[in-house]
Amino acid sequence: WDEPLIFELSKPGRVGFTLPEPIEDVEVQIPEKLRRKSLELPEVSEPEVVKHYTRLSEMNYGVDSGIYPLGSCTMKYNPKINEEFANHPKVAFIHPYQDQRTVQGALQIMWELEQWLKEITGMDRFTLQPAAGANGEFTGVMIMRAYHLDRGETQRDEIIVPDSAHGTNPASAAMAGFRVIEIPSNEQGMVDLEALENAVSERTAGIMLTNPNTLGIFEEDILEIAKIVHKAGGLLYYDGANLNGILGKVRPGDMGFDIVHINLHKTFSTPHGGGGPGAGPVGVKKHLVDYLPVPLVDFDGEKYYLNYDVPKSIGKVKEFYGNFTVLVRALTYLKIMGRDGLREAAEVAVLNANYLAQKLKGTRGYELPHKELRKHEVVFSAEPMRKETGVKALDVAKRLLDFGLHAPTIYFPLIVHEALMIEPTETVSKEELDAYVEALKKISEEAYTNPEIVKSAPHNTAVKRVDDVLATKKPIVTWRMYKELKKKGEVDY
Amino acid sequence: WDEPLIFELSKPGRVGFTLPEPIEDVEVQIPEKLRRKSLELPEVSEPEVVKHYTRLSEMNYGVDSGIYPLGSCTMKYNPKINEEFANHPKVAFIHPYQDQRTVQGALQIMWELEQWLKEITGMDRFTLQPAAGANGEFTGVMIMRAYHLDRGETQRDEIIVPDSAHGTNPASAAMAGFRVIEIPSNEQGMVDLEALENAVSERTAGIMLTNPNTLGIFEEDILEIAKIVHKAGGLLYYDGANLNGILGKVRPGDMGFDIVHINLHKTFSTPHGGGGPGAGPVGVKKHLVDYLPVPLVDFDGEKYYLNYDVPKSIGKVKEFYGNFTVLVRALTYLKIMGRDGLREAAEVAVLNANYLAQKLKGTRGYELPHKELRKHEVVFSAEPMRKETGVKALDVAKRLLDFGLHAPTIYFPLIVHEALMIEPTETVSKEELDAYVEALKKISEEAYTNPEIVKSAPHNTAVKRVDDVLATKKPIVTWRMYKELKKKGEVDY
Amino acid sequence: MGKHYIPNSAHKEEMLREIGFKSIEDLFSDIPKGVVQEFNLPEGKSEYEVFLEMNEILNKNKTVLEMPTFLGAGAYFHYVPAHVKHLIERSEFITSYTPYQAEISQGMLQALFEYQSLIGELVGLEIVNASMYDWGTALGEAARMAARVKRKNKFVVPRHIHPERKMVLETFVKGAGIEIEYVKWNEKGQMDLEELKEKAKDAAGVYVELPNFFGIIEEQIKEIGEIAHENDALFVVGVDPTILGIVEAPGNLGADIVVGEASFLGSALNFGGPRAGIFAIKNDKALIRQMPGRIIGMTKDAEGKRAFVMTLQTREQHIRRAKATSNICSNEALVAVAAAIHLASLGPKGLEKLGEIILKNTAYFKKRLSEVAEIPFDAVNFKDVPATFEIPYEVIHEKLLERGIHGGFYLKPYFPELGETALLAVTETTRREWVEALVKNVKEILDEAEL
Amino acid sequence: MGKHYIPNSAHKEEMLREIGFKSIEDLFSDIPKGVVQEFNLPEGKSEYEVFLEMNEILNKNKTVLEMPTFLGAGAYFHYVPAHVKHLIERSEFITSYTPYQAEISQGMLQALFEYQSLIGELVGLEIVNASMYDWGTALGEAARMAARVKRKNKFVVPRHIHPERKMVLETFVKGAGIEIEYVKWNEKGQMDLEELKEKAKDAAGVYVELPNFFGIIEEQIKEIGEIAHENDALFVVGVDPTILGIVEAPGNLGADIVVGEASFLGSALNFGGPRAGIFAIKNDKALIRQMPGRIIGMTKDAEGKRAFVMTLQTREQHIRRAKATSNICSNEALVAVAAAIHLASLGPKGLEKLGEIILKNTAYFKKRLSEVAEIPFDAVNFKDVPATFEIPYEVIHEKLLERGIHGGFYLKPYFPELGETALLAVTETTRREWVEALVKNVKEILDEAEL
Repeated sequence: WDEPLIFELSKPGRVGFTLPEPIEDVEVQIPEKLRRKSLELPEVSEPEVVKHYTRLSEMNYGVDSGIYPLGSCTMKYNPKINEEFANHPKVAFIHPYQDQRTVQGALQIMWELEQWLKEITGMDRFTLQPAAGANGEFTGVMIMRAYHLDRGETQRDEIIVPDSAHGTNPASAAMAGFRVIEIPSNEQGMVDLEALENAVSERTAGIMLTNPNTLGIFEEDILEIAKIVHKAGGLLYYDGANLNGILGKVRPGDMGFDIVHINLHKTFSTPHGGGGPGAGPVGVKKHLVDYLPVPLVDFDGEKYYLNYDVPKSIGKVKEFYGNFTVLVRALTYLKIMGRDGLREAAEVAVLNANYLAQKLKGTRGYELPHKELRKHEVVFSAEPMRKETGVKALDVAKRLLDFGLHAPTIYFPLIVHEALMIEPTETVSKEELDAYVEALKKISEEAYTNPEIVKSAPHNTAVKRVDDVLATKKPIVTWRMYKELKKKGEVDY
Repeated sequence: WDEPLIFELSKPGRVGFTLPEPIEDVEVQIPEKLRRKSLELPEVSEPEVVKHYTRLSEMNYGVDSGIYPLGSCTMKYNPKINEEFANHPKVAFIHPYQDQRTVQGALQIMWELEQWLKEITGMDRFTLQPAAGANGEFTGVMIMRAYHLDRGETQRDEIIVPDSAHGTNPASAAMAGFRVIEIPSNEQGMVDLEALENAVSERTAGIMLTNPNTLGIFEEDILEIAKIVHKAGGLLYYDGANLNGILGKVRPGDMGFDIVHINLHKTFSTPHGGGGPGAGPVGVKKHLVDYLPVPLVDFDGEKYYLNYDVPKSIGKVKEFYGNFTVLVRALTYLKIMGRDGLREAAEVAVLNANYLAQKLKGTRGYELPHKELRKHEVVFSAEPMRKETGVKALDVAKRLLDFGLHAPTIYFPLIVHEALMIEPTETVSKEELDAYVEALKKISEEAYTNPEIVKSAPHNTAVKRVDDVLATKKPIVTWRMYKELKKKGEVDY
Repeated sequence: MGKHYIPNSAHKEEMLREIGFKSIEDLFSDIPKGVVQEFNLPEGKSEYEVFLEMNEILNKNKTVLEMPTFLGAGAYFHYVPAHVKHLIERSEFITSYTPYQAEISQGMLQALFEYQSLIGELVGLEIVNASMYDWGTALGEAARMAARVKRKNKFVVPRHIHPERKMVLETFVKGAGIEIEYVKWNEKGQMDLEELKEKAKDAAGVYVELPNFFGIIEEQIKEIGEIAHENDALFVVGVDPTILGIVEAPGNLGADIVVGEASFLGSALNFGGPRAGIFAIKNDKALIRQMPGRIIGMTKDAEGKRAFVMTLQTREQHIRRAKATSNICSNEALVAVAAAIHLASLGPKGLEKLGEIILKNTAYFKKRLSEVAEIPFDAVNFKDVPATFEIPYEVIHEKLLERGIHGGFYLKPYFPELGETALLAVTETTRREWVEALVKNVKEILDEAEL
Repeated sequence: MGKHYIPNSAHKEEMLREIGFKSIEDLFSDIPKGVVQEFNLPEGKSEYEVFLEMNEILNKNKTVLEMPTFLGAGAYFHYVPAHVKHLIERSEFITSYTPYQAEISQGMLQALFEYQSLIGELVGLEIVNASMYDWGTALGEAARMAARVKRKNKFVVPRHIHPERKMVLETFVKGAGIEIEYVKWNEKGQMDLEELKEKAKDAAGVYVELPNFFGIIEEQIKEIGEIAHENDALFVVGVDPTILGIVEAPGNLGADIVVGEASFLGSALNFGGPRAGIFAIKNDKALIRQMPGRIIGMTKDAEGKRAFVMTLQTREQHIRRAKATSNICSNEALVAVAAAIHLASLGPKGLEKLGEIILKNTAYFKKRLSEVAEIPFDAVNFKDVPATFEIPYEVIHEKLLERGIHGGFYLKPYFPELGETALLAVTETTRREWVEALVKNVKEILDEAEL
């Protein structure tokens, strides 16, 4: 249905708030020149606000709505018990600057979470501060930077990134002032060792890798890669986006990585919130502990405390101590899962991905490039379909929506044409996997018999295919821009 | 969409639970003859359970979905702050038999709520025990019974009920062993005083009245009615279903009522929960206090306590102390509304009903019988429409669903043919009222031009018109009945 | 003062004008003048102020999470998984009403049908209603129903019925002229069959609880049912559903009607309410016509698609009015749905395991209790265990409370012949430390008393 | 161990067989053998056990509801209406991800568009992104953006910038070779314009906070902006949105970029996170191209109906990779939506009233504080008030805490020249009794110290 903008629901005089009175009606004035002249916010009552956002929510697809196999995003089920603690009064109503004796529970949660993460990744110390994966990457490369500078190796200004990497990897490296050296993948979909050998030099600060990589393929040569980079004096950075595929099976630290970030909102099931808040804790090996952001959380055997004594710290990458409510959720999840549960999650996540891969493989129009054995996700190419019928990966994605299913990630990784990147996670059932494969097969059939229905998809959604070209050509990003354009008669929507 | 039954989602081996281990693995056996042989519950995982019931919820219309003008049900907005306390750990985790020193907060809530209800209704004492309006009615008539028996008036075995009364009124009276005497309404839609005079006698135990009555009309002769009944030795029972229309304006106690029940889930905005839990506290005047159910909640100036010392008590009408979480919600609401807010609620509820009545009046096919001035609700008759087009109140109701609107109560009160009983409440906006009137006008137009579209409605809902005759003819009320019939080939759905 | 809940509060003048009224008072001109009075109530407050106020009040409660508590006696601390609460708080469920408009209420209707179905499996009967207020009122309705069906006015129950239920039952049958007869217990704390045989004559119904009020699993359920049936009485079994993963379905033991408490699944203690009464009967036309309460049925829609709807409504008060089977209208739908979600999550293995854990915890607890008290009955207990102490139980209770432990339910006021006996209970939530603390402290209290 | 979250846990054999694998280990055969180790982690626990455990841990926290607390300094105890929390916890919102598939994500897209629109109105600028991580990172990105736009590498900020934001800013600019210059404060605790004029030369951007870290409303915002513009620098204003009901929109005071903290609306304290950074800019093509973060735009669908979609994505890292405006990908969408819902509920009157209450409470608080401390600056404060005490503040803090009161934020470690000064704060949630208790207790502590 059509839901108006909250501004369009406004009627002067309505109120949606209650506020206590001031303690005393003290006379106090904002300087005249700073006084607010006008404020055009909507005037709506609470029932209207609730109905409006309830309806909007019903126009949104979440993990609780059905399968959500967005590759590299690990959209697993978000247990409700986690929410109970994230919303607990003992979490909501504590101030970050409280005397540490009054927030021992909060500090214990952070400390305990760090112990779990250390053991899971094989790292020696963690900061929980980064707000997201990319914020963690930035933290990681800043640590690389500080490390090399500290050792006087000021010439190390290059970071190597495979061409299959997440876009945030090169962006983060660049943000920290590094030059990005991209190296190609081999035909197996893994890092090309020769290219790597050629890329490393005394200018190499490090390499950023995802393993399993964005094709869902485990970098079998990881020990060799580590040796090459370390020998050249560089550091290995592990992008934890795909950690779910090896959880409890093998540890980045044991593979030779020096720095790791973890997306708690992916691997440890905290909800994605429509794009955030997430959390991207960063772990390092011993030799890098001194560069971590402040504060760290320590335990002296009796009490937990914030440790600001990190002499070579890169400083802070975010205010306070990270997205605390996300940390609470992740710890709750870890305690319930335990060692056995984490391994089970990885095993079934990988089983589900391979099951889906094998079931879909051979379907006309979809191609499974690179190595067959996948971890938690699989990337198909719809390139044959595009060539033969004109139906693109985008069309396939949109058509899936008509089946009440969420589309996979598309057009990523860049090295696969017309990529369909599918990550079912361990929390979907066999029946859901079968239904997904069925839908993709049905779409293939349609593409070869009635391609128009796919190209014009979706048909059964709240809105039909959305014109994103128009959105870029004529940007309207706020109500005030819209009003202006509407007044000028420049928009008819 | 179609959502399978939870049984149909079952796959052997799946688990949706976690449980702690027993304290010790003690050997203990259920006697062989009592041991469970088989148990056919579904086997589903937690993500499946969550998705299933999330989807079911999305196939349900609630107050947060839009206008819900079910007459006599007072479907007002349910403030979310009330939920916060209803779900508070200090509410959830207290046992009803705890030492009263450890539940002073709970008892204070009950005591405070009683004070509010007393002042709002003009009664002297309340029991909060009844679980619903009908449970309250039963309490009330049992109190009448006890009162008369106590006074030796054993012949008082009749209760008078107007023909416009809620069906629960006669049912409750009958349950308590009374004979029900129905009296007709006059053409104004109010109690016919002459009929009442004729009905009362030395056998009269009392009268059950709703005021404003189910037509939304205030019984103007209420003082006269009270005089007649009291003079005959009977008691006046106030059915509080429609209290929202006079809240803060006038009190049942001041009109002469001896007993009152209140539907907290109607008047005081606690959610209806798909049919319950509600709460139906019963208030009485001084002369009836001794008959209230046990326990009462008392306050000795220092502590709150449960008072079981009610010598002539009718006993208990429900286990423990009532639907406590509902009481918590109602008190929260009352504290926020206050005297001024309650009156404002009644005023706007009445304004909204009259606004709708006046806006719809004169529309072809709908008739506004009886007095014009209404309180919180208005009853139209679609009798002209039925006669002229064959479109019935039921069809109008179903067609409203196509507009995304909830239907009014239909075919009640019984004294109005093809009744459409509309109660908007104070929590809907003018725009919503206008849209509702527009929809009803549109339906009228359709009825006279294209009646089939109305008769075959709804068209835009998850399921089309549901066959309730078949449901009665071939009752299937559990999975095991369904399986059996399915096996026999007797059902194709 | 709540204007934020009332959108048109700001538009009264405008709306009055549109419909030709001058003032709000015009709308209330039909109220007799002398009657209107000022209301002596506080003014409204902001949400934040009420938030503080309610928190302050609630903080006066001490919860079972804050002190080891051994209370049962009809209300038990079970753990409710978070997803159950989350789902029933979905506004589409909680803010909806009785699903009168089936086409836009399929969610609640199907959820209630599933509740009925799950309970049907549990109790082994085919007809289940969508809930009564609680176990006690369900029992009251069962007694009334038995009397209607059998046209007799005696209903037989054990003396060791739960006191709350006893009181509710008595109130419910008063108006119908039904007489309640009580049967004593035997040395095993179970119903005395000899006395039952005597009293079952002319009975409309015979009732037994599983487990009984002493927490004891009555062994002779089947035999009791046979006695009922021999006397042409309906056999009514009251059951705690959490036992039904390990104990045979009452329907398979001869029950004609099963009542019980659905809120033991899916609901918190909540100071005793809301609850939801189970009410299930045999698939027998004569019984169905007399069954109280709302029932959801499966049917199809105009296009032949499966759909759900309220059914068999002709038994109800909005059609039969004074002749309805019962006056019940609002029920406890959401509590029933919570029970259904919890049950579905448990599944057969979970419910069996839950039963096993409680059985074992109870046995362990009984063993430990026997170190400090005498256990009056030799039988298998589930949750509740009666224990008789050497000193007045009130002393023990008082001293335990001082030490931050809450004891059990004192039986003497209800069954004086049991002496200083209290009913103490455990469930799957009970921790070893709690039991240790109880036993240790009772020992100390007894030792002190001896000095 | 979490099997209840993993439906196919029970079907591994069956599925492996179907796809021709023998065992789960086959699926992991690509992991180099020597690397695999045992994980030294606890086994999984039941939800109930974890419930008890987490409760026990959390109970070690003492909340601002349990002790009057006068901490502000960048995190404030505001009351969040219950419906805001309820709505963002709707699973369709909270469990969704970045709205890549616009057609089934219109709800989140529109909610974020509304967030952008509401912030646009508040700050008086037309382009707003869908949130940064927090105020500090938004400031870091603003400094980087200013340097990109102006191709200069100096960014000027007040010395009295919030210490958290200062640290974040410094880390964010390090890699870009941007130099931060600090401007001292004057006797009114506001930016010294003379020094600013000096330092603004060659600056890419000039930054000021409203209110500033001392809680003071900087009076010369416009003048600072003019100095920035005279030096061809971007004028960046950092703002607490709760002041904007009473203080002019920064966009109308000359700001080119506005950053700030959206979580002051709609979010609880949460020990400092999650938060959400406001980032808004003038409608200027050159700026838009350099703006970091995700933006939601309005457009239409294939049938011409209004629809929403992520837009201007070519600035982002998944297309421009190493040349992206920023690496930000996940943002703080849900926190932004909470802020939007809270703002929409407040409306113009509510936000103005909120500002007024805080302004008055702060003035009252300052008056009361002045009974026991010296207020170093004569200016109008909002929330935070610096107060200088006669004895070491640490002593006061310690003794207050013993009495169940939590004092303010000690400034000496950051600004030694201020001596024994602490920043104490109030908001609309502060109660008169709390202030009374603070003043009374500080008096007593001072009296004791004198003895």
